[in-house]
Amino acid sequence: MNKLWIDERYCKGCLICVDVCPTKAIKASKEINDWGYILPTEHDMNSCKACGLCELMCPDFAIAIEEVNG
Amino acid sequence: MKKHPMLKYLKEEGPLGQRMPLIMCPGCGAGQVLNYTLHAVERVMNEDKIGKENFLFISGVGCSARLTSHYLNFDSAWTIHGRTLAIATGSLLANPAFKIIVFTGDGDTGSIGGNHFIHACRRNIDVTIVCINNGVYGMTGGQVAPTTPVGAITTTTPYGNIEEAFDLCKLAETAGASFVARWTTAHPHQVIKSITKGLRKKGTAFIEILSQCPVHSKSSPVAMLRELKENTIQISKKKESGEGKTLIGEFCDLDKPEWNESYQKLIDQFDHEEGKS
Amino acid sequence: MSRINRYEIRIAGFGGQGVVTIGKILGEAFTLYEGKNSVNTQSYGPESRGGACKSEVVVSDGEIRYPNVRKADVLIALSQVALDAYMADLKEGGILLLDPHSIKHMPDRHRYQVYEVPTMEIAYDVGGVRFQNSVALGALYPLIADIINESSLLRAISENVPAETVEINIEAFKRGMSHVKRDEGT
Amino acid sequence: MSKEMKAHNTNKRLHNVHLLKAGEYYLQGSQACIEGAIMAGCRVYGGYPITPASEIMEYASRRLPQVGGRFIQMEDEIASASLLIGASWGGAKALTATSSPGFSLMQEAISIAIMSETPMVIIDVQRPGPGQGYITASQEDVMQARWGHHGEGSIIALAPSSVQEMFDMTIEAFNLSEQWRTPVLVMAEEPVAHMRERLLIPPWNEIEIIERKKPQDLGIMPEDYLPWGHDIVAPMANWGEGYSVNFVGLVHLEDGNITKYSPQMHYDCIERLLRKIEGNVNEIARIETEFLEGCKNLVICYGCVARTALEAVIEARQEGGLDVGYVRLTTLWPFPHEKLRDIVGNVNTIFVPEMNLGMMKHPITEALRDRSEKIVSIPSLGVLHSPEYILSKIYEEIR
Repeated sequence: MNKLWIDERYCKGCLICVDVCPTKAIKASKEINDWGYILPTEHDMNSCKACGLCELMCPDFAIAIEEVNG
Repeated sequence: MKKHPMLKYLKEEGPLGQRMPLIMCPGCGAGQVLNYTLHAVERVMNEDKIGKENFLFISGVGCSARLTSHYLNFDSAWTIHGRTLAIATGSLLANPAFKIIVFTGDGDTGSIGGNHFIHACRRNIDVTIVCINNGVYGMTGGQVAPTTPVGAITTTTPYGNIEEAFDLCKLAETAGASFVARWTTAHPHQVIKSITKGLRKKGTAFIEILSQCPVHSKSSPVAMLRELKENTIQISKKKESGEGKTLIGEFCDLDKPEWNESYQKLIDQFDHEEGKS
Repeated sequence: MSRINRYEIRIAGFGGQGVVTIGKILGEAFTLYEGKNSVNTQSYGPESRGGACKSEVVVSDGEIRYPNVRKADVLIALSQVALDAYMADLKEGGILLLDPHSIKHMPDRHRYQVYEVPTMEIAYDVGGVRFQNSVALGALYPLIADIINESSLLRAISENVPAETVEINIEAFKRGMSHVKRDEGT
Repeated sequence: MSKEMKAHNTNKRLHNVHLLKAGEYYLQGSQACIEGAIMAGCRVYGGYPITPASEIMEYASRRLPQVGGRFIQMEDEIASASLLIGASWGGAKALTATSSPGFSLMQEAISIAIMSETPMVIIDVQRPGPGQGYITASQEDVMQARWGHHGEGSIIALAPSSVQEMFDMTIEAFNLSEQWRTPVLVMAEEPVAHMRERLLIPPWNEIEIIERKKPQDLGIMPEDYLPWGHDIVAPMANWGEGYSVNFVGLVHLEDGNITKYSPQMHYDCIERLLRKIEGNVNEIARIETEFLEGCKNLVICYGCVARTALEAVIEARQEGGLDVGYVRLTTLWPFPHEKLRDIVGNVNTIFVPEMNLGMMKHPITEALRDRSEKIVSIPSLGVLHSPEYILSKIYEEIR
C-alpha cells in the first residue's frame, strides 16, 4: 500500500490534491492545525495508484506519495 | 519522510535559516505554475543535457513574481514591475546561451510591462515567458487588470469594469513571438509540454496560463480549477463547440530568426582571433 | 464612564477572521458613539489570507499622539501564531481573551486575566465564520463595560456589516457575551 | 465656450448633493484624502495599484462617479502622472496617489509640469527603499520630492500627520497648486494613510477653495494672452476655452515661443519658475511649534513621526524634567529657512527623528548650524519611531 506524506510546514489546506485524486485515496482531515488550515489525510491508500497527480497539482510542494510495492 | 519531487529545485533552508513555505495564498495557481515549470526545466536539463547553471529565472512584481524571490535553486532575479523582458534582453546580450524563464502576470506583462512585452516579441529574443493570468491584481488587493472581463466587479471597478480585456496571446503573436500557447492551471501536462517546447524554441515563447485567485474571487481553489476546465476549449476541437469558451492550446509555432542569432552574423563578419569558429 | 488615558486593545489572528473589522468597529463605537478619541491601525503581512494579521485600537479621553499600542491592556488572540507573536506586549495583569479551540499551548497564564470564548465554534453555530468578529466583540464587551456602552458597540456593528446580516451579527454578539468565562485554570 | 464643453468642464462642483455632509466621521486616512480632493473640486483621478497607496485609488474609484467625476486605472505610474497634465489643461483638478517606486516613475511628468506650470496634486504614501524595499512606513522620498525631477525649478510638498490633515492638506494642496500653478506633493506615510481616526468635515461652502487665475477674468483677450506671462504666476487658460494655448516643455518666452533662444531668455524663463515658489516660501510654508520659550534642546520633525516626537517631548519635560522644544515642519518644500531662524534661538542639541537615515536633517543643518552645538539624527527604517526610542536618544545626548 503506498504511503502518503504531508509536510505540515508547507501545506495550506487548499485540498486541490483531494479533489484531483482519481481514486479518492485521500480526504480532508477534521483537525485544524496551528495556522488554521485543514490538512489532507489518508482515506483509502489501497486505491492509490501513485499516479502523482496530487504531487503535480500541489501549489506548495507539500505532498508526496511513497510507492510501497507488494 | 518522502519529499515532493520538485523540492530539490527549491531552497527550503538557506545559510541564514528557513525560506519556505511559498508566500502564495492557499490554493493559488501561481504555486502550481512553478511546479509545472520545474517539471519542464527538469525534462530539458536531463534530455538535452543542459547544465542547471544555464537556466535563469526573471520575474517582475506581483504574485507571479514571488515565484523567484528567494526560493529557487537556480540563478534568479526578482526585479522591477513590468521590466522583466528588458532585463532578460540585457542578460541575453551578455550571454546568448542563457535559458531564460520569465515569470510574469497579466498586470506585469499586459499593463506596466506592455511596451517591453511587444518589443521583446518583435525582436524575437530567446526567452520563455510564463504569464500567469489570474485576471486581477492579487498582491495589491484585487484591483482590475487589463485582462479582467467587461462588467467584472473589482476593488477599482466597484460599478463594473467598462474596459475590454487584452488577448495576450494575440498580442504576442501579432508582435512577432515565434511560439504562443495558452493553457490553464487545470491542464498540468499540457503546460509542462508547452513550457518544454518554449525552452527548446529559438526565440520568444509566450505561454499564458489562466490561473485561479481564490482570495479575490471569493471562491474555492477546487471550484475555480473545475471552472477553468469547463470554460475553456482546446483549439483543435474549436469547430464543434460554440462561442463563450476561451480558446486554449498552441496558437503559433514558427521558425524565425532569433535576435542574438542574427546579431552573431554581424559579429562574425569581423575576424576576431577568438571569434573565428 | 471612567476617564481613560491610552487604553490599548490589540486583536490578532490570521487573515479572514475579521481581525481588521473588529478594530474598525471598536474605533467607531468609541469615537462616534462614546465621544472618546481613538486611533485604529492595522498591520497585514503581504499575504492577505493565511498570514499574520493584527488590528489595534488606542482609546483616550485626551489627544492621542503615538498611534500604536505601547503595552496592550487587552489582547484578543484568535490563533496560536497570533498569541505567540503578540503576548509579549500584553501588560502584566492585562486581559487576554482567546479562542480555546485554536490555542493549544499558552505559557504563564497566571500573569494575565485569561478569558476564553469559543469564537469559531459559536460563529459556525450562528451561521458561519464571518460572524466570528461579532462573537469576539460580544465576549470583549463585559470585560470593558466600564468604558463603553453595549448600545455603542451594537450600533457600530450594524453600521459595518451587510444590512441583511445585522440580526445574526447581534445574535452572535449576545452569544459571545454569554459564553465568555474567566479561566481560573491553574 | 460651447454648451457641451461647459457641461463637460468637470472643475465645477456640479454634484454637491453627494459631498459628505458637515459632521463627524471615522475614516481611514486614504478615504479622508479623497473626500478632501472632492471638496477641493477634484473630478479626475488616474492611478495604478501599489502597496500601501492602493486604498486611496480604490476609494476614488467608488466616490468620483458619485460626484460626477471620472476615475481611471492607468497602465502604470508614468501614464497616471501624464494623465494629470492632460486633465489639468483640460480644465479639471486632477489627482493621483502612489508610493515610492511609482513616485520615481512620475518624476519626468512632474518635471514638465514644473516647466509648463501645470497645477496637479500627487499623494506619495512613502514606503522604504531603495528597490522594492518594503511596504511599511518610510520618509525616504523627501529628497526625491524636491530633487527627483530633472532640471531646475522648485515644488511644494506638504507632510500630513493625521487623518484630519489627510483631508485638510489635500484641499490645501489643490489650493496651492491652483494659486501657484505648480504640482503639489502630499508626502504621506503608510501609518497616516491606513489609520482610522475622527475626521471633522466642515460645511462644503465654508471651505476656502482657490481656482486658477483666468485670463478671461482679467479681461485678457486670446490674442494678447501670454500663457507664461503677465505676472509671476501667469493666468491659466484651459484648452477648449478658445485661447489656442501652445503647451511647451522647452525653454520658452512668455508667449510660448521657443525660437528666440538666448542664454538670457533661458535664464529669465527658469529663474522665474524657481522664484515663484522659493521666493514666496514665507507665504507658502507653515511650521508648528510647542514649548519653544527658552528651551535648550529641540526636536524638529514632520509627518506621522511628529506624533511620536510630541509624545516623547511631553514625557521628557514632565517625567525627565528636560526643557525640550518641539517644531513640526507642516511644509517640507519650499524649505522655510528664515521662519526656522526666526523662532529657534541658541540651543545645545537639535534632534531630527526621521524614518530615513537623515534627509531633512541637511536643510535643517544648513538653516540652524550656527544656532546649535549639535544636530543629531534619530533614524528609523520601515517602522514608526516609538516614544521610548526617541526618549532613549534624547536622554543619551542630554543626560
